[in-house]
Amino acid sequence: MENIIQITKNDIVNEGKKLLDAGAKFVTAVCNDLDEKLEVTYFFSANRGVDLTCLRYTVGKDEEVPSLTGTTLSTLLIENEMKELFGLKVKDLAIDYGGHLMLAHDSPTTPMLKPKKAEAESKGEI
Amino acid sequence: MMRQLILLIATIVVAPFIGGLLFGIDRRITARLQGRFGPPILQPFYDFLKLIGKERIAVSRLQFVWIYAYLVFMVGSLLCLVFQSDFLILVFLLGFAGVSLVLAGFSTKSPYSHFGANRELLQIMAYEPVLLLLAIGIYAQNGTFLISEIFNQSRPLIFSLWPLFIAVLYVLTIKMRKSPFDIATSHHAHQEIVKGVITEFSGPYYALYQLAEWYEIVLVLGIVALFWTNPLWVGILIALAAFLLELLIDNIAARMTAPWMVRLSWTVGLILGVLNIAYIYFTKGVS
Amino acid sequence: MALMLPTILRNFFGGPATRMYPVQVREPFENARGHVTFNDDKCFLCGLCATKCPSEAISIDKEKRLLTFYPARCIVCEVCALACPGDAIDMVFKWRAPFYHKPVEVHESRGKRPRTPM
Amino acid sequence: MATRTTVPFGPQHPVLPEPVQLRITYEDEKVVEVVPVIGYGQRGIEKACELNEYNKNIYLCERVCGICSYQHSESVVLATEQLWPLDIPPRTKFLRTIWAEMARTHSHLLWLGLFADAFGYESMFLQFWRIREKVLDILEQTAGHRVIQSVNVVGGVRRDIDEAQKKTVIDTLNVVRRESDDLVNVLINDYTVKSRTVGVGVMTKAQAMALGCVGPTLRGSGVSEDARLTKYSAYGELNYEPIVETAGDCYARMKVRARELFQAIDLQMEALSKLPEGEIAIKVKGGPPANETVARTEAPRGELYYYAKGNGTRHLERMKIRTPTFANLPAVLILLPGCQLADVPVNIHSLDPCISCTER
Repeated sequence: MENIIQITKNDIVNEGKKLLDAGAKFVTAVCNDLDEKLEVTYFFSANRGVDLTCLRYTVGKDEEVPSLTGTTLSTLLIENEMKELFGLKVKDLAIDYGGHLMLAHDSPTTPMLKPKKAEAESKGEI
Repeated sequence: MMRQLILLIATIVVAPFIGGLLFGIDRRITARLQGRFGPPILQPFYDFLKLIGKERIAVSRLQFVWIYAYLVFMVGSLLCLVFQSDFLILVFLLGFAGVSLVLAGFSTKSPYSHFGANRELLQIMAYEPVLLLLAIGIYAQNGTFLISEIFNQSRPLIFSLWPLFIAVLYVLTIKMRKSPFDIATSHHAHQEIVKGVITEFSGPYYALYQLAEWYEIVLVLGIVALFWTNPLWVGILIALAAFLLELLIDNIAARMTAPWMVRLSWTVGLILGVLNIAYIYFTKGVS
Repeated sequence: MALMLPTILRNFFGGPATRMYPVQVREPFENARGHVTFNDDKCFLCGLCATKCPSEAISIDKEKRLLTFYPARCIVCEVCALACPGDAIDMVFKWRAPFYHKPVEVHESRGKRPRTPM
Repeated sequence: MATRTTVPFGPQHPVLPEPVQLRITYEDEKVVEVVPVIGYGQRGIEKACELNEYNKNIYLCERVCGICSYQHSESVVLATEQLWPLDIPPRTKFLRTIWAEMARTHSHLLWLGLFADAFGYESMFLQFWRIREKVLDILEQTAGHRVIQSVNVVGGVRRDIDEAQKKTVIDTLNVVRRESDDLVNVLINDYTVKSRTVGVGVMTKAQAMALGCVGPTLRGSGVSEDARLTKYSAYGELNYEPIVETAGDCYARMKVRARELFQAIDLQMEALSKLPEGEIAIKVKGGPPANETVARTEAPRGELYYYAKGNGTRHLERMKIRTPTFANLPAVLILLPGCQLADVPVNIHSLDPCISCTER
């Protein structure tokens, strides 16, 4: 995969805005569970959708991250989804579904985290 | 007197059979126009019998009062036609029936029912003036509102009232709940308001509503047939042709919006009616 | 509005395009995938179908020489039929009644593993 | 006078056979506010993709969506192949393109019918679906099934199109083109259709870009963007240019899809005539290497993004599916407020929503 730009979590709003102002379109965001940390990648497409640019940052699991919804509403659903499925702590969402966009009231929380990770966490707590 | 009693009972018993059969034919022809087989012609009766046997659940007590009212007014209106009494009374009874249906819609809490009732009101607003103008047209022509006088005239009404006949065809479309005017409720208005004014009707009450619809179709086609009463079979043929025309129109038009319907009915329908009556008075005044 | 008129008139006089279904049944196409059937005489319980099945509709008990098939789980993907080395699985296109209870088919395999390696 | 009514539009509603809830607040019959609520159909397919072997993902991901199922299987196969990357035979690429366009044909016919139904044109709805049956028939003849084709595997395809089938396909497509030509002509020029769709639900180019819309929704607003421009499968060798309408209303979105229908038929014809000889599949051993990739295909509803990450085993580390409706759903927020109740279904259908695939 080409065009991965590593940034820090605080730059995401500025960098994203820069890309959007240059005529790019937000595509989606992907969250990956690296054992200790979460890796978040924002995809933007430009040049009639042919070129793909990725903004990637890595954060700890309990760190808060800024939201792009202040800049563009198109990230609304995916940021809510990442918040629910991975427990990514996104702050300042334009519409916060409160963890019930995808999940119901009695669903498991953060189901997309890797199981071995969850085990390790529970062992650490004991 | 005896003859009248027989006629009364015959009307009440026979009219729903004709109406149900017409609905069956309607479904069959519509299916064929769309390239399907369609249900058996007697399907409306099967539906009716099944609905009658269902559990009685009224969403509100008032609802079934209004549904009975709708049925009774509709039968009364039809009797007006069969006994050749006053056309004006017929129109007002039909209006009462319509309002009863609206109130039945309003008597439940469902928002779809309310939207449907609102639209039904708009429909009444759209077709009632045309029917009133027809009454005035008949009066202008014959000097009386009595339907029996129409039968006494040898010259069919359609010759002098043809613009009103076109307007009445609009009414027929609205009353048959066909595209482009199937806005308040129809067999398939599900996209916007589910079933509209009859969303909350169920079981035997829905069956009563269907019964009233059967009376209604006979009544409305009867009004169309009034345009050629001597001999009556020509009028009936005209009515059946109008019925088939509605089926065609239903299949070549999308559903329009309520404001569009009111606009069309008030401009074209009313202008045609008013010009028609003005012309009659004008020619009568001169002669 | 009149633009639609030729089409619906053609429909009216041309007869329905639909079929009277239970009376008239269309023959399945030659290439169409159908329901899975097992030939117990050929099956030698190699287990390839069970490992490749995406919906875990087949389970194999090698000791009792049993193959258990759960038709309600089957997604008719043809993977097992293609994977089978002994030609013991066929796809037969035949109408099947809807299930009221989830059935379980148990097959006793009698096939012999061929000497020559596959 | 103006009374406010909040109507829950769904999740069980005869308009949309899809589990989406739109909490619409009406003032009389005018929409003033709308909140989309999804999540009624979340099936955890992304998670299941991590637990499955990569071969089995194809059959799982095909079931993300019932209508664009072909593009889902194509994307998941492309994503997995790009992890190695594998060298796919040219005939396979062409076959995949043919089936993809066939799936687009049937999806667009379905949508045109549903859209006609949205403004109450039942006879038109049935006519479009009647034509669609023919497309489904050729899909069944060539790929083995009407809707869930299950024809892709990692490394190739499972079925070939021989000369006899080629002839059937071409004959059927000619019939489909002729019959849809009549109907699309009605749809485009009919007075009642025009009065229900022209100027309804206008979305400007800037709004569409800002909301991240994809597919015909975006192209109806005048943006020439299409995943087929990335030349995946055989699109690089076909004569392809996206179809664009500039008005941005429901009528424009309908026209985009109507024209794409004929374009899809043309593309199939072209691909069938250029179909090269050769293998249709290659053998694949082992699991995809530790690598990450994005596969982008153009589903009938818009661009489909598959992000895949391998780890050297037969199980994928992560699979992310972004479906077209997921990107198009925020458009509801600007399309609906201010429109009439009668236009709500028209507006919603003009996006071609597929909620179950949105939630995966």
